[in-house]
Amino acid sequence: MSEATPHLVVRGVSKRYGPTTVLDHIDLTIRRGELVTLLGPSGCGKTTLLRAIAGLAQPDTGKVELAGRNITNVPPHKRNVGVVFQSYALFPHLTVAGNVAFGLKVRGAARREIDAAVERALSLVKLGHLAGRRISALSGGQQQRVALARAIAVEPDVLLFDEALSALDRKLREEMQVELRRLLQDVKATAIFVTHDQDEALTMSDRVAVMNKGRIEQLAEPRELYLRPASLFALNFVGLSTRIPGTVLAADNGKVDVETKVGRMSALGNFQTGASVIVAARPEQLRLGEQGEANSAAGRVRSVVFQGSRTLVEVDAGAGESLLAELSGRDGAIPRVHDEIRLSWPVAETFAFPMEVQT
Amino acid sequence: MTEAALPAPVAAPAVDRERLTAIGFVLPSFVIIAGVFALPLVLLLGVSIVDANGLTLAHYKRLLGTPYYLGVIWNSLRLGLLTTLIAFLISYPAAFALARARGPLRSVLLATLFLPLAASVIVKAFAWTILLRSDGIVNETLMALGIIEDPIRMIFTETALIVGAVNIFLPFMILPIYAIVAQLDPRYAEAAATLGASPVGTFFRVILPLTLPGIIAGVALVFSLSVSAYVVPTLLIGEKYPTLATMIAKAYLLAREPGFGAAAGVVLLGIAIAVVALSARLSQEPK
Amino acid sequence: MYTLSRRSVLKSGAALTALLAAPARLRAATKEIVIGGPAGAAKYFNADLFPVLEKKLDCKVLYEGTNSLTNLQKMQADKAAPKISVVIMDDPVMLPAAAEGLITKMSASSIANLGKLVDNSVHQDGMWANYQRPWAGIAYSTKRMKTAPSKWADLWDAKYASKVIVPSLSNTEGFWTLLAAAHLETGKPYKEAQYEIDAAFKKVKELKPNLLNVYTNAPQAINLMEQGEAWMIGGQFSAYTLIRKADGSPVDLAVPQDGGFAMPSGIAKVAGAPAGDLADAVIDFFLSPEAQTILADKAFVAPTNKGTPTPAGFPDPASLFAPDWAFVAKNRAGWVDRWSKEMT
Amino acid sequence: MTRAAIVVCWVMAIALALFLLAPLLVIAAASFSPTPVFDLPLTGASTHWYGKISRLDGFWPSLLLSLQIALFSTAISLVCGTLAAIAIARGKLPGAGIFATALVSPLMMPGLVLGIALLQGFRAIGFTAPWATLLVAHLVITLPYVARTMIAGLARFDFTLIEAARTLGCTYPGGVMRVMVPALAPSFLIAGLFSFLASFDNYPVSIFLADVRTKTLPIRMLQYIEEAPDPTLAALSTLILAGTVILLIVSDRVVGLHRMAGTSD
Repeated sequence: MSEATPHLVVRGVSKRYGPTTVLDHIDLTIRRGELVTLLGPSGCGKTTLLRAIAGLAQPDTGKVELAGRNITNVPPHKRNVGVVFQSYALFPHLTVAGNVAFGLKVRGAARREIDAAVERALSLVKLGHLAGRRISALSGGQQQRVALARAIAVEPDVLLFDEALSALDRKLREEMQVELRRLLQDVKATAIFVTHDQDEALTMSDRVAVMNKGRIEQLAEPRELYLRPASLFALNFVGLSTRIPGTVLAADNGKVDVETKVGRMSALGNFQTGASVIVAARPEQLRLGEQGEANSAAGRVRSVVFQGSRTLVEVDAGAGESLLAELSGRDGAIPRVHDEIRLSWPVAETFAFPMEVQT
Repeated sequence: MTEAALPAPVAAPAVDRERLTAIGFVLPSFVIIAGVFALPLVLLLGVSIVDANGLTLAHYKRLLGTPYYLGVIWNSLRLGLLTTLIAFLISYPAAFALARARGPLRSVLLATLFLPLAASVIVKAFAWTILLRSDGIVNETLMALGIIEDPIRMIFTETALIVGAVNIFLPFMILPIYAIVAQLDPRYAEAAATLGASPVGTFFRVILPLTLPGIIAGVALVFSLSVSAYVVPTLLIGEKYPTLATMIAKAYLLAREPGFGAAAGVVLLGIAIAVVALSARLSQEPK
Repeated sequence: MYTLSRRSVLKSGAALTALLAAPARLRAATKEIVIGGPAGAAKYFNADLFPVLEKKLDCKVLYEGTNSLTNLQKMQADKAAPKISVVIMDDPVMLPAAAEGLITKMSASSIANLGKLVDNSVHQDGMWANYQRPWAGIAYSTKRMKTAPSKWADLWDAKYASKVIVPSLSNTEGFWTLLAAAHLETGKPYKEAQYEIDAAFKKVKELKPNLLNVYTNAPQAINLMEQGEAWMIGGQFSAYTLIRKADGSPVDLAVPQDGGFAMPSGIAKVAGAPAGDLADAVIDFFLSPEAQTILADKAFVAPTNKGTPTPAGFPDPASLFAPDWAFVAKNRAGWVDRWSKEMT
Repeated sequence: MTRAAIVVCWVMAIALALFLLAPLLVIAAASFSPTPVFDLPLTGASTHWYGKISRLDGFWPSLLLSLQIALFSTAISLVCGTLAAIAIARGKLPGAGIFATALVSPLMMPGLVLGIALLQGFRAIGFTAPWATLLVAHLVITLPYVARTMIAGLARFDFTLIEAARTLGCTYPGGVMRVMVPALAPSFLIAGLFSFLASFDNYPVSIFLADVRTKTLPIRMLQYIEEAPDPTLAALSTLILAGTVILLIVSDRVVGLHRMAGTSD
């Protein structure tokens, strides 16, 4: 099978709990060896989708295919998936090695084979020296590695991570993100991560699926997701932005002119005249002073946050609107609080999104 | 893949699968309780509201309107509440010691908790007499220690009844609590302590809520058993402490008044269910 | 389900198999009969009486030894298909059994010995008969009391504070305390005093300081006396106390000068019982001099068959008072309530 | 825990052990009485009463019957009670609280009432086979212990463990057996022993359902007590206690009391 052929296919999967729609007709295709993140706020359905893939939740409609096999009605123990749970779900009555060996023992593997697989999996997560320990004697980070080794040991067709790093503290989590990605690429695993942490999503995955209210709003590579968000939700959920509401004055072939409270602006988007929209731009697109073919607005600096290589500047543009700019040292002097400044940004990096109806 | 393209507004599944599974799981027990226990229970209820002239509440009126019978109900309740309370106060700290014990010591301690369940109450009552009689081991010890000058009457007193009931029902309190404490990760307590909670605060905010399921189980078992005990009051205190259970036995077997006995049985069941359900409800409030 | 038990036994060893198989073989070979009666009597019935009976009638006796009131309850539930053929109970329990149609009349035509009993032994025109008369008096600890109590009033003696046990009115022998109290309070003979219940309760209340306990469980009471914690049990009877004495226990039974009481041990045929003819034969055997001689010897009871001599040392059966059990049975439940109200 | 709290716990545990053992020690000692009286102190020692046990009427069949009923009812109760407890603990069951209370309710009824009511109920529907009626009645007696203990045990159980086992290749029942049972070994052990001993020691319900050919050991024992309250009783109880000790040692070995969940060494 080449890497381009679909390895995991989710088609038309829906799931309701009583009156609530948790998954609303999800389509998702993942290639072999790909690392994909399901990103979204709690309650968006990402965990349910993961559980549907693992077989732990039965979808009401739709189907799931894995490695060319329709597994929609296959029980979890016959799906050959590996799951790393948020709580790790390590078996307290078994040792580290016992946990890692569990899946192989259940499959009735030969003892020698089990021993070799356990050793391999534990050395992969650098825990070979703790094989005989009890689970309760391990730290959180070590437990996370055991859970990973246990999932990998059975050589699953797909590895599923349910908020697997969220229980770790920040520093350890960031280390694990990098290490985990390297490890998964080494073993050429196909993996799906579920997370609500955008940094984790951007760091670890080949593609990110932003989920909201049971739907996938956008499925894209991290860079594209950041630069070309498909919806206001995707824009908001990943990264920071300046957002200004307004009304479309004129529309022309993928470009609109918008009247806002802080002046007229141009943005990319298809709308009808008179539509209510939000005009948005990423902070690093905003520059001090005027530029040609650019939108601009002026105001008084409200706050300046130094972040090492760059500085976040928030500007009060009047009429209740604010601008967010990320300036680096080479753009010249960093303004101070209360300075009156003007910011501008290219029209090509300005997006218009439909204003979400407040419900 | 045309079916995927269909704009299917997802139809609500007829029945929630998980709920269905849950119902399937309780079904066998439900059949046993509803089928085997509810059948006689309905008979009992039926018998309690009829007499020779048809439907009547006379049995209940007699039971709840006579001060003597109210005293009997109070005796049952008192036996149940005191036994449960004392058993809990002893069991709770001991369960922690048991959970900390290791190796053979733990096995021995666990064995001492199960072993008494294998001895018949009547034989244990014989043994208690030997211990508590006027020239028994307890009186002799107290006199040797100079705590009392003359032997005190201990057998067939309310104290003997409560001590005996605690002795007999105690394993049903400590073991469910122990099972929960043994599951507890010792780090819970440590984590709470490092967050600045004092040991007392830790206890009430962390340990107690975590062990509540065990306490509720222990209370449910011990109260149910002690409030309805028949042999225990009969052997340990005799007729001077009539309880609902002993009264029901007489109504059925001696007076041949099943209607009155059944009414007393219904009242007893009502009291027990109320107390057990209330204790479970109260302890769930703080969550 | 029996096959199941047998199968598991086969696996567990030859010794056990033999134990279970033996009665099964017997069952197949001979007729069986189930006799219900008090558990306490099982000892001398099984050891001394039934072997003779089984040999004589070529049958196998299965003895259901259970508290009479429990037996009555089970008989009532099994009324449609009785399991017990012959039942042995005290007269106060025979009364409701007869009233509820659980036992059936016997006649001298099929049970010859029925006509050979002493007066007042056949009740309700043959509904049941007394096959033995244990006598009741005051049981006492020979370890604690150098001399035997001589009269009922001794129970009330202030020097026996917390040393006396009496049976509950729920037990047949519980009535003796009430009867003795009525007799002491009114000064009348038993025959008249037995109806003076108010006087009896007045006197019984005075017994309170002396009472260690009021028993429903006889073995516990006997054990307390054997330990020496209780000195006397008012109203205990020969078929229990004297058997314990014969076993070597430090207890004895005294018959007060005021007169002892006759325990009412009845035997009856269960209505619609299986093995009806055999049931008649069994009852006839119980009433025969052969059986009664064995019982007198082993259970210390006075015989009721005129042809059986009363053994030496037994009180004169004529001197034993038998009360009006119908009166007792009718009022007993009320007295039990009154007792617990007034004595607590 | 603070040092003082630990000391209090240990004092309580030791006192409690002595308190529970005291009557059992008296029974064991009295079984060696040289006299026919169930009493202490002893004036000598004799094994006479042990010799009498095997000659007691119907002892072996009754022991066997009680063991059968206790084993069967415990096995069935463990399965049914655990399933019910899972449903209740997972919170997917409407009215779980009511059901939890209903499951204990047979314990609230005096055994005698339960026995009479079951007798009448069974007879009303023509159910008379003594062995089967005893088993069914004992299910009602043992199920509350199992259900109540397992509901408590499962309250702190992480059901993700079973999901993890399923994704690793276990069926649901396989996950329960391989993960839940060992992780909750103390609860299962306690539930099982409660149930076994409650059935093995039951008198008040059994007496109404047993017949002359089908008598459980407690019924026999009470019959012996009625015959004579002598030390045979103590000897018999001591033997049962010894049997229980063996049962406990075996379950300690088999279930592995020494390597229980949450108690790292």
